[in-house]
Amino acid sequence: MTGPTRREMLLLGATAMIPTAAFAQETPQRGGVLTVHFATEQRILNPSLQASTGVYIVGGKIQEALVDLDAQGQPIGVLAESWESAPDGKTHTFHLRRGVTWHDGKPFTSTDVAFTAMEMWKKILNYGTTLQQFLTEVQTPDPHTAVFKYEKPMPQGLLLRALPDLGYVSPKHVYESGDIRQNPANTAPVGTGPFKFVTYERGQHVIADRNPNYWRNGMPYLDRVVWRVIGDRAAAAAQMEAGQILFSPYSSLTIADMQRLGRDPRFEATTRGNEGNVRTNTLEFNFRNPILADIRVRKALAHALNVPFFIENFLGPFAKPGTGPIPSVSTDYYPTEPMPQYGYDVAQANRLLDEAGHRRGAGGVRFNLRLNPAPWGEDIALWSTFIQQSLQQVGVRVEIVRLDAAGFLRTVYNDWNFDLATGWHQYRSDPAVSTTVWYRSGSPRGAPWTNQWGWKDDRIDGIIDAAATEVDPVKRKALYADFVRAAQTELPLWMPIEQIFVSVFNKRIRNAGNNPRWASSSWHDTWLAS
Amino acid sequence: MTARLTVQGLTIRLPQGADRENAIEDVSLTLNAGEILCVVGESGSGKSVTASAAMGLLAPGLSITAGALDLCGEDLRNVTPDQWRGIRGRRIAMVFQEPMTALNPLMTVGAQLEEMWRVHLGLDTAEARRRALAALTEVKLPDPEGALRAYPHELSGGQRQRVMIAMALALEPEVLICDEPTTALDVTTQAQVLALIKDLQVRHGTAVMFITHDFGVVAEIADRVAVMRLGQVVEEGSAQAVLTTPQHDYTKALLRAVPALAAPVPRTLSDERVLEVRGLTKTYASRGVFRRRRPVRALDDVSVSVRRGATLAVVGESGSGKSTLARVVVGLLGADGGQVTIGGAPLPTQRRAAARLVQMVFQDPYASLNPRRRVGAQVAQGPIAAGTPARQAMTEARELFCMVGLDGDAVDRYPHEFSGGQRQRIGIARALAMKPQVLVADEPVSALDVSVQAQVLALLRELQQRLDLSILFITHDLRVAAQLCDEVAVMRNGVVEESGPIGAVFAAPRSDYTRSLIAAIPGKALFGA
Amino acid sequence: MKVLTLALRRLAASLPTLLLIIAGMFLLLQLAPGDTVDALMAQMGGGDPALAADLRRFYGLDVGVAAQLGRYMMRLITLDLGFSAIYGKPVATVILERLPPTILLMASAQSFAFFFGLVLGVLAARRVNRWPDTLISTLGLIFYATPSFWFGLMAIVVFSVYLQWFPPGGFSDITQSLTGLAAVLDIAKHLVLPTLTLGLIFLAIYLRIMRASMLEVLSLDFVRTARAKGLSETRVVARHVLRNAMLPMVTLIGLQAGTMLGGSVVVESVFALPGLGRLAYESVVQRDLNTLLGIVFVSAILVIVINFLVDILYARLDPRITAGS
Amino acid sequence: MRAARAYLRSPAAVIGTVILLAVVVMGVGADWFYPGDPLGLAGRPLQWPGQNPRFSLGTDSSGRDIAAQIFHGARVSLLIGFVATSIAVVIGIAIGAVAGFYGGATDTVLMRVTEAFQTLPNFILLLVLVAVFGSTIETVTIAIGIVSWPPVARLTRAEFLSLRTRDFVQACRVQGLSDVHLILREVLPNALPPVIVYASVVMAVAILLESALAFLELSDPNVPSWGNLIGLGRNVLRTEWYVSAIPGVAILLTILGVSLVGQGLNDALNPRLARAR
Repeated sequence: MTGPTRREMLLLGATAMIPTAAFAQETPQRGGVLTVHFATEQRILNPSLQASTGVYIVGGKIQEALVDLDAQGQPIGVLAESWESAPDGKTHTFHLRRGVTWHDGKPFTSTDVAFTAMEMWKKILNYGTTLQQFLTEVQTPDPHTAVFKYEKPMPQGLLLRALPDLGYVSPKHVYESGDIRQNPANTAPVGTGPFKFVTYERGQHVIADRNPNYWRNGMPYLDRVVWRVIGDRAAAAAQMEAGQILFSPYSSLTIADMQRLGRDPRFEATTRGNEGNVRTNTLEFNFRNPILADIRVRKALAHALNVPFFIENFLGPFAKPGTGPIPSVSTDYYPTEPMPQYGYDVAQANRLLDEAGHRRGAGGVRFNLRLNPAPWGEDIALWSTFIQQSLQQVGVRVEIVRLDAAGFLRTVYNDWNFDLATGWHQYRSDPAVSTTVWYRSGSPRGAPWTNQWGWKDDRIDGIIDAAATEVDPVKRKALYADFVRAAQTELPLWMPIEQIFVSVFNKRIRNAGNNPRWASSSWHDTWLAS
Repeated sequence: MTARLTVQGLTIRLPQGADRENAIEDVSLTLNAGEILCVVGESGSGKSVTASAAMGLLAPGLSITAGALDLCGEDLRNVTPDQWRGIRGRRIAMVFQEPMTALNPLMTVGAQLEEMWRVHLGLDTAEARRRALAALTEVKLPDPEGALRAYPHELSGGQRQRVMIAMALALEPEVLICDEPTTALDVTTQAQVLALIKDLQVRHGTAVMFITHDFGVVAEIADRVAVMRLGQVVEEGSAQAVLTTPQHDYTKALLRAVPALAAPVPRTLSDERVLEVRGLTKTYASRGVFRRRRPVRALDDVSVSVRRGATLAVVGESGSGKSTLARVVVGLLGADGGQVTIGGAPLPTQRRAAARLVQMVFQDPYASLNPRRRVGAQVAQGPIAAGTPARQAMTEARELFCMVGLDGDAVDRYPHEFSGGQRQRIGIARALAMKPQVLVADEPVSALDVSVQAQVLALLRELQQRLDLSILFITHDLRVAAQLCDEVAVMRNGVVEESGPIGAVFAAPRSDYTRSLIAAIPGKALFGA
Repeated sequence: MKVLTLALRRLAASLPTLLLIIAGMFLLLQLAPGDTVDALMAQMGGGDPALAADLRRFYGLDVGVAAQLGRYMMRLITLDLGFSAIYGKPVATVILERLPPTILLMASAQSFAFFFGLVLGVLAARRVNRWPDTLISTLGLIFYATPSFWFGLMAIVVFSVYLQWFPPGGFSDITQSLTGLAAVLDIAKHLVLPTLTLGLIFLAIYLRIMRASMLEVLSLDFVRTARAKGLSETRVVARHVLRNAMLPMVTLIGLQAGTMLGGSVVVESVFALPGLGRLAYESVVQRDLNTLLGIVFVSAILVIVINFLVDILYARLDPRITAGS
Repeated sequence: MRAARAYLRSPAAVIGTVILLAVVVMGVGADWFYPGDPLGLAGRPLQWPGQNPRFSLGTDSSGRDIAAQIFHGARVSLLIGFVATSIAVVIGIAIGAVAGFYGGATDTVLMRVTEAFQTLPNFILLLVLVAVFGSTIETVTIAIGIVSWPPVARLTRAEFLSLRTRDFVQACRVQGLSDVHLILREVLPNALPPVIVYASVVMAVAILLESALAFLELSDPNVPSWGNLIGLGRNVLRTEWYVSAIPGVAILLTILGVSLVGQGLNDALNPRLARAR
């Protein structure tokens, strides 16, 4: 496949994936229990303290953020009704919704926003601590206005794209005394959302009931949401079929089961509603290994992998080839011009390796490499096996080093004890939130999912820093195109596969997937057909 | 006299691969009402198989190939398993050799006894209990009520054997078979149990088949005697006739081998005391988290000595501390107090040094040799460890083998190729290989058949003379002691009751206990002088 | 109370063992790559180093190993198992939530294995070397050779996917809030396959031991006595042989307790049961030291308690072992 | 050799030997039957057995030939079983022998350690060991050996306890022989038969433990292990159940072979009905 054609196809795909809300207009029915697959148990359920899909799937129904994304993927007010930004990008003012009350009856005010932003987002929330690094204070001129003050310019687009995930608000009166990390509300969240927390039985289920005082009148439609803890993917698929769960989010079933259920008329397996939750599979190189420090070797390894074959035979319809660090679903920052690509070309791979001075030795082996796959995701395991199998063809022997999560993070990102690593890069709305850290030098040793490759490029560092504080959206987009080109040329790591999380719905669920982060969103308009 | 049990030409085949074809061959016996028939023989004579056949309890693999068995005229060969159940226990009962294992350890004595009436007569609990109590009273158990509630392990061996007898006689069977019922008992207990059996037999008029290897017991109890050898009856007749005028050579040999109780002619003994034990004390404390410590005094201020070239017998019943004494003397056990001196010097604590001074011959010839090593190596290894060159040690081992009456080439064989008597000879050779000053023999002949016993005793006597051995001889059997020993010490509960020249002690025992021991020896009347 | 003092004494005797396990485990886990904060970061999906340092301080991971061990032991004296990093709750609470399914599973698997092991063992011994014995013994060998997780998976394929007799996993059906008998039946239904899966290998072991033990007891003197008494074969077996032959099996319960707890890790994983074994696996992977040590502590206590109960049972069965004197 | 003849007379032993030999032949001849890397991409993933004549047992979800993995896996399983068992038996005998022979305080200390190992569920310890030291085939094998020795130690100790007071050992003491001689020459050879028989149990358990680890995705992914294949097949269990079923049968047969050989050895070496533990 040649570069341009593929890019065209991807562009087509990207537009096609934006939900168009083309549902037949049915009258929503009140009532019913939505049962949801809860694959990984959580330490806390409060999304102002932890940014991860495992928390949003529960906490996102109980607590609400200042803004969310609408069906077109544009920011829409939730707890904030409107906002404005000063031209220097250092002041952002949010006008808050009136008449909203917490589940315990206390009114929601700007002091809650200020407290959450300063004590949680800036201090505890992962990604939030980076995003709000230069937040100096949140002023509350009245109960319905919150003014965010920044030391350095904060692009409005970045802030609004980040807030749906990193902008959940917690009640100050619940959290103001005592240690926030040990607050009982962390596992029994109190929010303003459409559902009120009822109980969390470890290893069994979480239950939340309809909030009768929800600020959107007449909503929600559902009486209750039950999240069933099912760690085993095969068991979860069986329960889908038995009707014991109606929705399995975030690719929590096995690839085989997702494909199988997708063919079943009772279910729908789709990426719809997950456009905001895209991940790319990575191939990370350790530059401390002189073999890999050679650009020819990195390119050769990329050329040796038949990505389309892998996707077709192993991942199925939910994945597609990636073109660089910024995935194609990012409408704002996906580069419009072609970028350097590395298609499947064994001859080229062999040539490059020969050129680099790595002749085949005994048994046709050029050199050995260790590959550390991250332990999350079936696709990573398959991908690492595929890498092992493919590189064997070009004379590179790969030994897979299997570690659990803690061991993987420590070994790769702290001990640098690897040659190749592979895992997921999860794109979170804006490259500055989730992506550039993979390339920017200067991350302290041990910070996971950052540039720990022993690689530094001053030009790329410069582009990244400039883009992070560039307030003009057009200039920002151009900067990110430069970034992608540089990243694809230097190839400090490679992101050859792009995957959107797959949801498996029982078709009884209506209004499912009607926004780009539906699984994480509040489900206020979700209802069940009988 | 009516015949209660007749065995006619009975032949029982052994399974393939056994050392001979038939366990018993053409055996004919008659057991009459009101008499005790003793079936005597050494191990392997087929006496127990005969008894099992009469009970219909042949071991799997054995089968009757010829002959007849009948009980009061009823043919026992064609009896169905169901009918056997009505006969066993009710018409033929049996008392076994091992009182320690013949009772179910998990059931009370009462329950096991009551089972007889409940199963055979269908009596209710209360009535069965009443009868059980009466039965236990009849066998003279000290506390019959307590015994009913007791578990077997709470009773002594003699008491258990009384329970077995009570159980066997519960339903007044026509025939009682006793298979070596006193062999495992101490001599005084044995005397009491024999008296009990005799007494009950007379009172109930039961026909008793009494199986034993001990002619002393035969002399005590038998009305008639049948002698068996290798599966055949070689001689049968009244007790008087067989014991006094045996016809068959085998019977004669057996009777000759029974040691006489008469003390040997006193020898002049050396004044040098090569082994001296002074004030030896040893206490066993039972250990464990769950058990209270209940110390047992095994040796209580024991003092004995052995003269050079002489033999001291230490005689006692089980639990008297005689074996503990032997083990302390050879250094296998440490004493709590007192002293052991050999040749004037205290027994060295170092194993290698002690080995040159004192050696031991063990009781069980089957357990005292390593089954996985050649016997020659086991004899020679001691001298080799002590520094003798291997070649020389092996040559000496061959010589020792010849000296104890074995073929010198036997050194290359493994223990299982030898009989019990031969193994005991090897054990003696092993002890002598170290050229010790003192030889401790711990019941060296009690596991052997009577004829073999006599040979081994003769060997020891001969070796003593040849090598001027000083022997500490531990035994429970006064008759054996009388064969070999110059002096005797009688022990009871860890205390030396009496000691002195053997003739003097036998002729005029000073302690009551010694007297009762002598009185209890079976067959005194016959073999006493 | 004799039993109580006995229990306390037994516990005191196991104390060094317990300390040895806890300290050994603690030190062993220090050698593991990555700590609980690394695992937390993985669960969160990202975060910066300042946050990580802050969390390490919060969970007391910023001091030396000896100091951490010391702190842990001091707390353990007051029976405080500490706070779980991953679960955000006191360890004691986390474990108590997970204990019931495991205990239920172990108890049912143990009963299943013991009962059928006993029955089949007796049947085999009664017909020794004839076809029922051959059949039962062969079956026992096959059960023994079956990897439990594989059996579980295949049972799911057959009984849940194709026949749909039993649910493929989980501990109870929470979509319907059942109460009373219905809830009990529901849990029972969920436990059938896990019980079979976990119990199978133990069934095979018990069967083998029971058969051997029966044959051995049948050859003992007192059985000959019982036969000589004219008892029927059934009565001989039921009254005299069975109880004696059961003793080695009873001993085995205690010996197998630890193994069974280990086996439940795999079975709970196959059937998605929210139990202790699964929790142990998770806390190893998550480097949740406090939880893991808590589990080790609780499972050691569990094993000790089971062994204690077995001892009492043994003492009741066998009058020769009089507990107490 | 009486024992050898007794062994060959037992049908169980003969069947077990045949099965085990077949597995050994599979393992040894794997390179001949299925040359090339068994983990290499062989064809389209998830082809059913018989669907493609090239793959008699089908392909797994990574497109690898299942038959090749079964053959090469035989080698891995046997090797892990054998090495882990050797480690367990050596440690177990050493500790059991010293504890049983000397008794007293030595025994108490060693048995406390053994008890600690037994009180801790062995699989949990195995998980921890693998999490700590990584999951290469070497560490997995050693870890399995380390968690498997306590029963061997207890068995050896029990044998030593009963043998050390036997007369023939006492006789050697009286002869002035050293403890080393007593332990190695006198007691150990007599204590060994039940331990050898028990080693078959250890080996069976070792193979099962490795496959359970692999099932939890904690074993070495670079070797073609049966457990790895079962674990992999779990993801496609509901549709392509053969991926898990085939290696399961292979494990079952191997364990069966090992157990039968163990039973045969038991009958041959311990003519009395020896208890399994």
